[in-house]
Amino acid sequence: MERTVERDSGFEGSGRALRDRLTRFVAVGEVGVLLALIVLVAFFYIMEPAFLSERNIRAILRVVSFIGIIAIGQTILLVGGEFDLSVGAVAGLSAVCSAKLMTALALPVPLALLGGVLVGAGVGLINGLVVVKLKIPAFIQTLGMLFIGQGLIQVVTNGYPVYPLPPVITDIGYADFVFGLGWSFVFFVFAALAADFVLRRTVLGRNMYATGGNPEVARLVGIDTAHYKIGAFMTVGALAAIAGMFVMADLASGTTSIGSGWELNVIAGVVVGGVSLFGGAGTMAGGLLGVLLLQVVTSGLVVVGVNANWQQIAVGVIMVLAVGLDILRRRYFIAGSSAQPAAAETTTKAS
Amino acid sequence: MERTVERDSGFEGSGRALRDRLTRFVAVGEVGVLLALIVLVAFFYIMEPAFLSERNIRAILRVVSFIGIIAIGQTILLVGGEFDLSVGAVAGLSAVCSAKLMTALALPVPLALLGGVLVGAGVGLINGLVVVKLKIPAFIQTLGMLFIGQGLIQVVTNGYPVYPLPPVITDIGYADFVFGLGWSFVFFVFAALAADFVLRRTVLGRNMYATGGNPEVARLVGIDTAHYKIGAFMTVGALAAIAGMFVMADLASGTTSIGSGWELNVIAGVVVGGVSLFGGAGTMAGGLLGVLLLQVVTSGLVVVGVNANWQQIAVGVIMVLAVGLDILRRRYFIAGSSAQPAAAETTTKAS
Amino acid sequence: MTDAGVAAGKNILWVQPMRDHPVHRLMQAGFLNKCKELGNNCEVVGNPSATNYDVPGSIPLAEAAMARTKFDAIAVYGPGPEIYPFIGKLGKEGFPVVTWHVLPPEGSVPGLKAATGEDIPSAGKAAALSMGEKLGGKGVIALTQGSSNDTENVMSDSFRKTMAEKYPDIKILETQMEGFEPSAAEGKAVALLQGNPDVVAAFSTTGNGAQTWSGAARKAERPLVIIGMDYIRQNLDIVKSGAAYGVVAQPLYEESALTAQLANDLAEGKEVAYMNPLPASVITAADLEPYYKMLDSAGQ
Amino acid sequence: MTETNAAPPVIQTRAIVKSFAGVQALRGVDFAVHPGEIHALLGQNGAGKSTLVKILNGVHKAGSYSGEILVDGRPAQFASTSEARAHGVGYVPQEIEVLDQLTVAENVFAGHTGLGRGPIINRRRMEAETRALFQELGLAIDPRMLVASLTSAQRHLVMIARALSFKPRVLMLDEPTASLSGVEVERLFSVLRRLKAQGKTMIFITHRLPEVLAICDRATVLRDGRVAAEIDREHFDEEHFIFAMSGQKLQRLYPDHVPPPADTKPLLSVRGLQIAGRFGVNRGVSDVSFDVRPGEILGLAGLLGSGRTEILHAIYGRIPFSGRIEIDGREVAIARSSDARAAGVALLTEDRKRDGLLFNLPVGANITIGNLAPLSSHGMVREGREKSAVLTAMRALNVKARSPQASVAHLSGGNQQKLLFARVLMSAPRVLLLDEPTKGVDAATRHEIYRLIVDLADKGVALVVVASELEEVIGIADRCLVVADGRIVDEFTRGEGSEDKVLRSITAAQAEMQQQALASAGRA
Ligand SMILES: Nc1ncnc2c1ncn2[C@@H]1O[C@H](COP(=O)(O)OP(=O)(O)OP(=O)(O)O)[C@@H](O)[C@H]1O
Ligand SMILES: Nc1ncnc2c1ncn2[C@@H]1O[C@H](COP(=O)(O)OP(=O)(O)OP(=O)(O)O)[C@@H](O)[C@H]1O
Ligand SMILES: [Mg+2]
Ligand SMILES: [Mg+2]
Repeated sequence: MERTVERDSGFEGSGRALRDRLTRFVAVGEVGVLLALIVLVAFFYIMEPAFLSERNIRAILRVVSFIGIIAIGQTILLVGGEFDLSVGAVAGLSAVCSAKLMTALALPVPLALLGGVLVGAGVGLINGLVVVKLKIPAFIQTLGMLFIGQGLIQVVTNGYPVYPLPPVITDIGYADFVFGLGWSFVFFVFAALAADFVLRRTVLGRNMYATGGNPEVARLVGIDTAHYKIGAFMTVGALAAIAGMFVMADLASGTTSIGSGWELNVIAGVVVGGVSLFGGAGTMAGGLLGVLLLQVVTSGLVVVGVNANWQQIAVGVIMVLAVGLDILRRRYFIAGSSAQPAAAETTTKAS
Repeated sequence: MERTVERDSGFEGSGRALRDRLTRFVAVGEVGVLLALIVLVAFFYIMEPAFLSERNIRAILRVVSFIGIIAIGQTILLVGGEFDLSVGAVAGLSAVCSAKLMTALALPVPLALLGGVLVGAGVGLINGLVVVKLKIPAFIQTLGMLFIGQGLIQVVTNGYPVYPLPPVITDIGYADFVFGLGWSFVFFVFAALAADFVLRRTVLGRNMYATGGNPEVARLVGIDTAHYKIGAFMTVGALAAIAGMFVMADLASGTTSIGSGWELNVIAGVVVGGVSLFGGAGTMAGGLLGVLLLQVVTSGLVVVGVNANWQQIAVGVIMVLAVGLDILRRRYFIAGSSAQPAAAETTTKAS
Repeated sequence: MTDAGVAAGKNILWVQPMRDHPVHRLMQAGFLNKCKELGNNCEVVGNPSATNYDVPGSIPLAEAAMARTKFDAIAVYGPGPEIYPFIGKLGKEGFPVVTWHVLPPEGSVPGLKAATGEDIPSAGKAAALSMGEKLGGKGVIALTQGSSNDTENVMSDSFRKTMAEKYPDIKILETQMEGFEPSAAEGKAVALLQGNPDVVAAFSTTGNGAQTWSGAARKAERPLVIIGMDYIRQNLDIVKSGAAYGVVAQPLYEESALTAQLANDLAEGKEVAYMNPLPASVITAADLEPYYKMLDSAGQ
Repeated sequence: MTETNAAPPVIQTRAIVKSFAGVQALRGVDFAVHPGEIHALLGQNGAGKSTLVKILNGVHKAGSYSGEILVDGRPAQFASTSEARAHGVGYVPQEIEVLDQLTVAENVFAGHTGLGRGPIINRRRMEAETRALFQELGLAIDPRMLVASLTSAQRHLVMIARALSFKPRVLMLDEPTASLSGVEVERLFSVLRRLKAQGKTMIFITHRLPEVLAICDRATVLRDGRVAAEIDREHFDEEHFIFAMSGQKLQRLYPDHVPPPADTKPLLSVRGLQIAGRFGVNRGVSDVSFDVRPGEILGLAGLLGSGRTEILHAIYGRIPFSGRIEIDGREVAIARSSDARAAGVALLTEDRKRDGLLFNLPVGANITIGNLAPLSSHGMVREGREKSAVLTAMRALNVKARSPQASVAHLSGGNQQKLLFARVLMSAPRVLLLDEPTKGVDAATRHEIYRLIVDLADKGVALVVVASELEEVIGIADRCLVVADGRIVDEFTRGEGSEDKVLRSITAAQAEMQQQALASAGRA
């Protein structure tokens, strides 16, 4: 909101202040998905008050913290104009690699975890180099990497979960020092705040928007787009690795199915939150709200007791409706206002 | 080639004829993936002559005919600037719906099959309307539809395969009148030829390229882009339905798993074949060669006896390499040639 | 894995879609170990995925292997009718075909020579009886499946049926789908517990179920009587620690080994019985030792 | 040429040769720019001006061409645009390149949003500096607006501000005035003069020769990738330029045209046209009415953002409006472009990159798109017919492309413009709306386009022409409407008008409107 108020100072100092201010608030990019989220939470709560029970909230936040960690990276990468379909496989691969390092190779746990992160960042580096230097479309490269990663998981584990893991891993997974949530949540929150700050307030972040928005311009003004893209790929790889290892800690086992299917979930979440698939637009807050929204829906449908067969249908419908709501908001609230240019929501998204 | 030679007649009539002609051949868009395909086939054949055994070729062509039928639609849709992630679910849904129609409702088989096609086209219509009229990104809408379709499959079947089916279905599935291949292959070949013709030679096809290239411009020159996009969505839906029902006939059972996971396979195939994810570029031949290439790789790796764990890794790597080869071809053969501008492949793709 | 032509033994093919699913991998291990032990050449084919059960995608891979190697017997994973035409085709070509995990009645699948596996309805029944007794005949049970497939459907149905017959006071909630991604499954289970405060027990028909439910019970701080599937080491540990009540000891490893044996016998031209059911009992904390031993000896 | 300065040239090239996949764009260019001068780079479309400037900016990287670049007499190699900028070179590209999703301020300071004060952005300061830059350029745009909502002329000015924000020593402007009208051009010139006074050096590319006379100190003329002439200020003369550029003598600039008799029934009538304004961009259009008779050339004169483009777009069904549009005296319902086309209306858009060219299709298909009906039978494109139609159109407009199969992305700007003209003409329109028809077109071709416009009028087509160069509208139009802030404020016929008169009526209208606004504010 701070940002919204800031904008008041300039240009027009006319009357209609409250209405304008309201319109401006509604014009903020994240408001669409936030609104949808609030509607959904209210609906589920009315249907079944247990939806807002501490435990359910905690369970939702826990899952969101895993996917959310990846979503942070994916949002950055999407802003930079690329995307990564291999995140699920990278999460799984890093988890089983670090698990193997701490069991089969008996490395100290911190080293093994570092190894996991390096695997993730390394895969990201490869993705980035291939996309940027060899000009292979990200879709192909990261889909290929998804297959490669899934294959490597099988090679590393031979199909068996890596189990048992050293007790300290279980301790990490079982910790619950913040509102019953543990390390993964804390990491998620700090990473999200940092990433949001970087994207909104730093030269690095704005250059990332330029890179994704129009690489031609970015090059003209001397932004090294190759570095930015490779860096974003590495970030998403490292964050996927961290998310994978948190899941591993949570399960106390290096299971081969960690991360399976996440690639589409993560992208779906951030896109629902208004991050553009085509680069250069979207915010961290939006992307993460989108991920939260999808988790709220999945969980809420179970809580209110929707038949399993219909749950998936409802998820699909709600996903589309949430984005539809956002589009309606833009069309009516913003286009109809006298105070805001038609594309204002993107302004704020990008500011 | 015909197209390539034809181009000789006009404008430039200089010397260097053979070299130019060769370069022009290499400049044709499909040559990249064709080359990769030939290299792979040769490699697998040398490693294990059984790769080119009738049995294996037939098995490859059979499954390619299923996925290929969908790929035809997906290529058209991609040319028109959109894409559809729900094809797998639509294939499955149409199959189980028609299966239910012919068993539970005891409708005559042709009617039940028609019902299946209508389901597919109907889903396509919804996708198209939502994307075009409500401006919801195709990624969100069709991913939502993927979930909805998967849910509906469960609702329709309650999780149990629809079995047994009327014997005529089994007969369709077992038919083997062309080189041991049956109706699905015949349909695939005719549909592919027709679609190729439409894209390359007709006003409809040209307008589809314009729609995908820049919808704003297309509208300005009087093309009803909404109709084109909706039509393409319906085509891909109907073709997915047909593919799903062919699979059903092949399996003699309306199984809930028909089409699961195909969405990415199909897109991966056509993109490997040079069809652009961003619309307006690519050919039918290229897209289908890409799908064939992926299947050749998966089957070839089994034939030459690569360890199962490494197969998927190899698929990922080869997929990326195939596209890389195409990019190299463009860079060296075309940019270096005196006769062809750097983007000639797009020229031909679109002509 | 393929050393066709090197060893002198029989060539045996194992066809299993969704090849990389952890439970499928366990079955493949049982097969490969036994098969080698018998001196055969063994090969596994199937679409490489942990989530997509893609039969049309797996058949060409089997065909590819058959194009190269003359197999003496083929084992085909057969949980549903979609694979029957393929079995029939193989039978017509003269291959002896064995299936496992489900037991289709003799003669119902053309071309099928033998079948082995747990008797799924009886496993579901055993789970119901064991849980009903533990609950003292009353309470509410949550029931989850990994996905909707024949094996799990049949197991759930028989569980429900037995419960309704033997413990009519026990209520079972509608079936929910866990999926195969562990953290998402756990989130769903917690949501289910929140929506249903009276749930006192949970039965899951998928291999991850014991982990899913014990994790959910811990996070929701709700003591539950949990029965899951499969005696992998982590599940045994969970039962041992008291976080779950028991697991259905699906004889995954044994049935696969038996499949290898049956295929071998058929390849050698021996007569085998068509039906080869295996017991699937519910094991609880008291019965764990032999299973730990079995895992130790399998090097897991 | 004599060396007038003792100091070495700021920028000098030696024997630059550059070819693209068989096209020789530059065939050995020796070019020198001296400190403190504004140096015009002239040449016909496709002569190689943009290519040369791109080489000097590192857009075409060192190694992709042969020859030598000297900066201050020392050899330099630019492997990227940032290296060029490190040498103090600034660049405004010919085509509009902006970041649509970012704010104006972020576009101006793209790449150095930190203003050199560390990694964290101070938005207020950035916006203040943007405002300061805009003040010089006479731009009243809120720095916090999204660039997506700007008009193409405004975007162009944002690009100029962006180049200035880097405080270059040598500034290269590739047709910066192509979409500006007189007032904006004058403002830009005063900025350039100020920079010159500060000792900065500029390379200025334009096809508007009077501008060269107005501001440049020296000129280099390129022809077919070679330097055809270097001309000092004392020898400046339009005729001389044109001869150097094309090897031809200057023809009389505007061809004669006799307007249809005043009592001819109008072909196009616009009544009470109303278009909603967009915040911060323009005030929309209110109550615009006019008639165009068959064979008449109607000009719309006005300043940037006055609403001329919008009027054309409304008639063509591209933006929503209220009011009546009549063709042949009958009202036609125009909800989208295809309705307008069906009524025989055609539009040439002003932004060829955004809503003109189809980069995925080759030259030929770009011309025939939307016009395939007569070139096809039963829905099938007749390739022979299409090809000959394309070749005819290309020849008629002298489109310089290697073949109908060539990619449009690599045509020079002027040739792209001609290609779009060919497309519009192929539909054989009865009413032709031309938005900046000569944008980026060289003097010789410009004459051809005027000729074409007159020919079309002679054939009975009703034309509406918008051009930002006042002199051009006045010269070509039979009748001219002056548009200011979305209203028609004046009208005159051929021979009555002058640039001064137009500007005066605009100023008067604006003053009146201001008065009204003040009055209504006072009442409130
Ligand atoms: N990237 C490219 N690939 C291929 N050919 C190119 C490329 N860029 C320019 N050309 C060709 O080089 C020649 C010179 O083009 P250039 O853009 O420098 O002309 P120009 O003098 O700027 O013309 P205009 O006044 O129309 O802008 C043209 O024939 C053009 O087609
Ligand atoms: N209400 C609107 N909705 C959508 N697009 C609009 C609207 N108003 C203007 N535009 C678009 O903005 C662009 C330019 O507008 P405008 O006519 O104000 O600018 P200009 O070309 O600089 O000035 P002039 O009108 O004097 O030519 C055009 O592409 C027009 O279609
Ligand atoms: Mg140029
Ligand atoms: Mg204009």
